[in-house]
Amino acid sequence: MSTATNTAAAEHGHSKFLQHHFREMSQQFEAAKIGMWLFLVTEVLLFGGLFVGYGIMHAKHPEAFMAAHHHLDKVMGALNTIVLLFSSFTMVMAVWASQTNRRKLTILFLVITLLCACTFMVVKYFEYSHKFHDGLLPGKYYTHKGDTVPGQFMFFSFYFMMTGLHGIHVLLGMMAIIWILFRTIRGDFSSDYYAPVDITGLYWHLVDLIWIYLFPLMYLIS
Amino acid sequence: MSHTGEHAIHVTGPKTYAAVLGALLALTVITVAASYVDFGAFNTVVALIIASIKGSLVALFFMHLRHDKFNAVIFVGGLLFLAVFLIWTMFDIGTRTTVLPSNLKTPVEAFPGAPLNKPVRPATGQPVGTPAP
Amino acid sequence: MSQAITEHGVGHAAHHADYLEEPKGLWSWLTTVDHKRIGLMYMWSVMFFFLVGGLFALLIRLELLTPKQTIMTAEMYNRVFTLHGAIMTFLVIIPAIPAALGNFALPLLIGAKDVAFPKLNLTSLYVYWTGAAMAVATLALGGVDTGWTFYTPYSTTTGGGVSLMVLAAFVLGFSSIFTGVNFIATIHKLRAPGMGWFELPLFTWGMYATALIQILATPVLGITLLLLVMERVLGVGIFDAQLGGDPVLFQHFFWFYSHPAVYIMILPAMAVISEVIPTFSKKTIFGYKAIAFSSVAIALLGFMVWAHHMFVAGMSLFAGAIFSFLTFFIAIPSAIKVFNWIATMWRGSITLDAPMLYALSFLLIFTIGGLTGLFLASLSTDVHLHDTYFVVSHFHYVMAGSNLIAFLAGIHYWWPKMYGRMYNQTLAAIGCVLVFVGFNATFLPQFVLGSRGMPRRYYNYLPQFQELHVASTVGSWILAAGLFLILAYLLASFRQKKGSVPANPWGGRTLEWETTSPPTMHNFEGQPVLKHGPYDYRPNPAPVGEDSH
Amino acid sequence: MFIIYLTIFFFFFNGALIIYAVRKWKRRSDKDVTPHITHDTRLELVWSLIPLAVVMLIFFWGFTGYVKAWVAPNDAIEIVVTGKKWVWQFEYPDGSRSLNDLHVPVNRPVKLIMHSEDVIHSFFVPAFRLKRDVIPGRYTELWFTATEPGVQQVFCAEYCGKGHSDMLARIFVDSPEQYEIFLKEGDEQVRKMPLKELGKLVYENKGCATCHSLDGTKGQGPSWKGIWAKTHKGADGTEYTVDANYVRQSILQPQAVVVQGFEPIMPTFQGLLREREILGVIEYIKSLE
Ligand code: HEA
Ligand code: HEA
Ligand code: HEC
Ligand code: CUA
Ligand SMILES: [Cu+2]
Repeated sequence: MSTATNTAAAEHGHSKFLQHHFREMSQQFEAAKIGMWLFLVTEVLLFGGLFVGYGIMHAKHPEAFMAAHHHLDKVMGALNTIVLLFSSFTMVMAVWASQTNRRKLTILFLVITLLCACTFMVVKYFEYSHKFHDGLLPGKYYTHKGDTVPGQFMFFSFYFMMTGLHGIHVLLGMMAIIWILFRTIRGDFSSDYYAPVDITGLYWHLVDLIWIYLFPLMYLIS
Repeated sequence: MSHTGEHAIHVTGPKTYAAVLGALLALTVITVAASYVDFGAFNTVVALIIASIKGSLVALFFMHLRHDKFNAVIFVGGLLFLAVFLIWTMFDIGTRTTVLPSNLKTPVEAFPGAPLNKPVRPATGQPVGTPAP
Repeated sequence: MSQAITEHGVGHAAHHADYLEEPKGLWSWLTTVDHKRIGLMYMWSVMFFFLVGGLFALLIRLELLTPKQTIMTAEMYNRVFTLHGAIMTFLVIIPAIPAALGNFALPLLIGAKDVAFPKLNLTSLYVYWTGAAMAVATLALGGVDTGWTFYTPYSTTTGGGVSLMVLAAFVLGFSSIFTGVNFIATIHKLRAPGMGWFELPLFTWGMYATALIQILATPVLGITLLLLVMERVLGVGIFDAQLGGDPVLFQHFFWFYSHPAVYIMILPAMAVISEVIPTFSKKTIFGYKAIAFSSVAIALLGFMVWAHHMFVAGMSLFAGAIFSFLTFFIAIPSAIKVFNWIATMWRGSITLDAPMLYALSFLLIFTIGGLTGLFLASLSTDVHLHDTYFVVSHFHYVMAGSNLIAFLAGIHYWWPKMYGRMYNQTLAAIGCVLVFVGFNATFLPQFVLGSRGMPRRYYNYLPQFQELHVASTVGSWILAAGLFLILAYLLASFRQKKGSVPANPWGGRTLEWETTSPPTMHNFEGQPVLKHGPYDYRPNPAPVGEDSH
Repeated sequence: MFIIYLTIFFFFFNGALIIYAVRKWKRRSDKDVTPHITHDTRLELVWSLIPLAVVMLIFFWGFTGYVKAWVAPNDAIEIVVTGKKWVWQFEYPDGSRSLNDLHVPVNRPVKLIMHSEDVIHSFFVPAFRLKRDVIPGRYTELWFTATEPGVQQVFCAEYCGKGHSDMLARIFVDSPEQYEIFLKEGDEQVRKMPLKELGKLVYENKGCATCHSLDGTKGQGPSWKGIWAKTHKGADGTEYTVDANYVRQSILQPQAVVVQGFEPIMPTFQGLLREREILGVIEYIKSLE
């Protein structure tokens, strides 16, 4: 925050979280939300590029993609879907709790969300190590033997790029949640100021939203 | 006037959220179940429709777009441009015709393992086209 | 006449030190979150890279003086033009107006204290520097020889620092996204009270449209470049025909960003011109809404035409027709703007101060550059002109000629506001003429070259093309002389005492002229309140809301 | 041609526009008060609709021209073009090939079927206003009818690395008689080439290299190293000497004598090699010690 004299804000005795260039908290909150949504749009288009690439390559090599997706474990995928959906729920509950001044509940829900995220990563770890073991790796590292349809490596190129990028987002989201958790414990948030919880929530839901599409495209195609 | 500007903020209660979670989980079960049923060409379509319903639920309720018209416009706008990207690209990719020469084999067959990895023969002659007058 | 009456009145501004002074020290600059300081740091970085890119350009021109080897080898030449193109696009022209002038002027223009997310703004600057450092570091890895378009499969097979350069462009994309996010949130939420959408200065509209593109297009560039790196590192296959991919798909991905990106370059230029022309015509802007909406129209339409770069890349007939058809529509909003500017000058009271001279050069050059774009948009002519010097000349007319001249117009326009000092007007006029003449001497011959079939990215060329190449090279020297002159007198203005220019040297009506030159850290004393429209030059301006522009 | 009209039209259009604008700048006065004109919808419509009409016209021109250039007539001579760093290779319907020199008869439609062996190139003939990218893994095509005999320049217009600006070729538009000669005896480059080099060219370009090595290793066919004047055993036990007649026979009727230890899989090259090329192969084999 700026050290320079902060006339307007200081005079009117606003919340200490009001930055000097905003007139009031609602303005700051709405700006933060717009900013976050714009950022989410960039995320959508970032992943969107991969989805478009996936779609086109799928259309080009349908048999290869079909054959390759059988190497994925639907049960694991569904499990992870459920875990993420649940974490989305606890996240929104955390936002609600913080919105309504329930600090303890906020902490509780954030912790559950984090645990779900960890579960997700652990399941992913098992899936990945299984693929590594079978040589189902992207591009030139694909060493799986016994394919009947050529070109299955392409599916795994996308599998790893898409789930990998998604995994990175999960990790980033976890860091954001830890930060929010820390600030909640410190007692920063109240019904007057909970924008960081809210926008972290938005981010987390987007990560979930992307997985909602990844799951059928990767695990369920036929 | 409160500093949080209530006009934009609707506090949705835990009950709604729980109901949405229930719906999401149910849809997940349905989509997995549906993957065992064969809808022919529509398999992917069915899966994507279910995914879109789930996505809308998350966006509308968890992300509060139901009450947040402006940001909904931003988000949907983003999706529209993604659609432009996909559809316009398909204008090309989806409508190319393959030219097959009558006096040459089919195009390079294109997967590792297939006999395409033939060594590229070294170029002969010098690449020194002499300019036309 | 004052557009706004501030809470404390203008006279009291002297109580506070200006933003250049307070706080002091290098560290305070490096950690500042003040939009004006960030804008200036961006501006000097951009100028520095413009100098670097320009020196590479001079090397290119020198090499092309003779049909065979002149000063460097073919490999070297390929690296030089790639670096020239990459530096000029990613490091110079994309941040030039939005990040430098936009950061400086936008909050002032709408009466805000800062942009919505000042820390993000500073982050964007550091991201930019990181990207720039990475781009320069590729030199150590043996340079990059792919051309700035990074077409596969050449870019996936050639050696050198391609991956690093591509990652640099990826990183730079984020700095551009951050700026865009910041501007949109700022424009929505931080306008001065009373400033409705149609009291926004047109510069703001231009920035808004630009930011839309930055947000919607840049992430796709990001993923494209990541895919390219993946292709190089892992061989994922999507762009590799040998592995069942499609090399032309890369071009779709690339141009989905890079065509809209050309409007990231031109919209801010148009935004600057829309400020300069009314100020120096002392007349209200003609067709405010038309100009405002045409910016947005260009931004949105710009997303639907990208494959006009690929007419000969083996696209289907159907796709070619659609893309050509849509491309032509962009000409309409551009035409509207050009005619509205001319109409603004019509019956005005025009003073030819330096910023106006640049703005007029812009008008002329953009007309040529834009209309030659239509040749390229037309299917059968593009078949001949694609990848010739005609294209090179077209895009220099719109990028170097239009955007950078608008950048110069903006620098000259806001320089007194930035530094509270004025440059020498005579030298400025000479500089502008030199740049205008030099520019045309450099690039007009290239149109002829291109229409005669001289392909671009050619190191050796046929002797019959030599005369025109020599003309072009000589032109580039005139151009360089003009630019160095500009740099020199701008620097020379620092010898003046600060504050030696009035707050409003040009008699402009927008909010930034209401505060002191240079402004204080908080831009205005108190919150400015809008009293009349941005371009109201009547002796008794109408209050906001009633026919205000 | 159409393009030229368009160009002229536009240069004049540009010019008029600029002069028009310049005239306006002259209207400079230092009056203080300016008229307050905010907009004029009618005027603005005019200058939106006129450009709209103009661009639609250009689109239409460009489009029809493009469509005309799209579909080749059925009787076109099909020539396969291969681009690779940094040469152009042409393969004629009779299987003969040439490098960097393309011969076409005058007044006959020619269809080029193009692909690349490495990166993207682009086949550009300024004189014909033609250009199309040459892409790995896919065929693109291009057609034209040359109407005047002469030599035309071909450029590579898609950046392809170090030799990009040297990746030139020429199109020889031959009169019907010249074209006949070319078909029988090859182009000038081939006609002037020493026999031994021609043999090497044949070895590399006509597919001999896929089965015959030069270093003694056994491929699908026997290596050519050091076989000249040696005596070999055929599959049926008969002995023979590798001389000019035998080599000629092996090329034209490979199954007549099959070398011991090999399958009779060598295809006949009857009609695919010109007489001089066979002589070239003989010379070439002779030279391989
Ligand atoms: C600032 C950047 C900028 C801008 C603004 C433009 C503007 C336009 N460009 Fe350009 N373009 C580039 C930068 C830009 N371009 C670059 C960098 C490349 C090459 C990249 C590479 O390959 O390396 C390129 C290449 C390029 C091509 C591909 C050529 C090829 O490779 O084959 C095409 C084809 O359609 C094209 C078209 C256009 C059109 C129709 C416009 C229109 O927006 C122009 C609209 C403007 C006007 C029309 C003028 C104003 C109007 C009037 C004065 C009124 C009168 C008008 C009428 C009567 C119609 N451009
Ligand atoms: C913003 C974009 C931009 C700018 C400004 C320029 C500026 C110039 N370019 Fe650039 N050029 C490109 C973008 C740009 N170019 C791109 C994208 C390519 C394609 C690359 C590719 O094919 O991959 C290209 C390619 C290209 C070629 C074609 C190479 C080829 O195809 O073989 C040529 C050849 O003449 C050329 C020449 C020039 C010249 C003479 C200038 C001159 O205008 C330069 C003049 C500048 C100076 C001499 C420096 C002086 C500066 C100062 C003193 C700093 C002071 C600062 C201020 C006053 C603000 N350029
Ligand atoms: C499909 C594989 C194949 C190709 C292509 C091929 N050859 Fe052969 N060639 C063989 C085989 C197998 C033999 C041995 C059996 C035989 O003589 O038929 C052979 C034998 C020969 C011999 C006799 C060698 C000896 O040691 O007696 C000559 C000479 C020869 N080929 C020339 C050519 C020339 C010239 C070409 C190209 C224009 C060519 N071949 C292309 C498979 C091939
Ligand atoms: Cu081949 Cu350029
Ligand atoms: Cu474009």
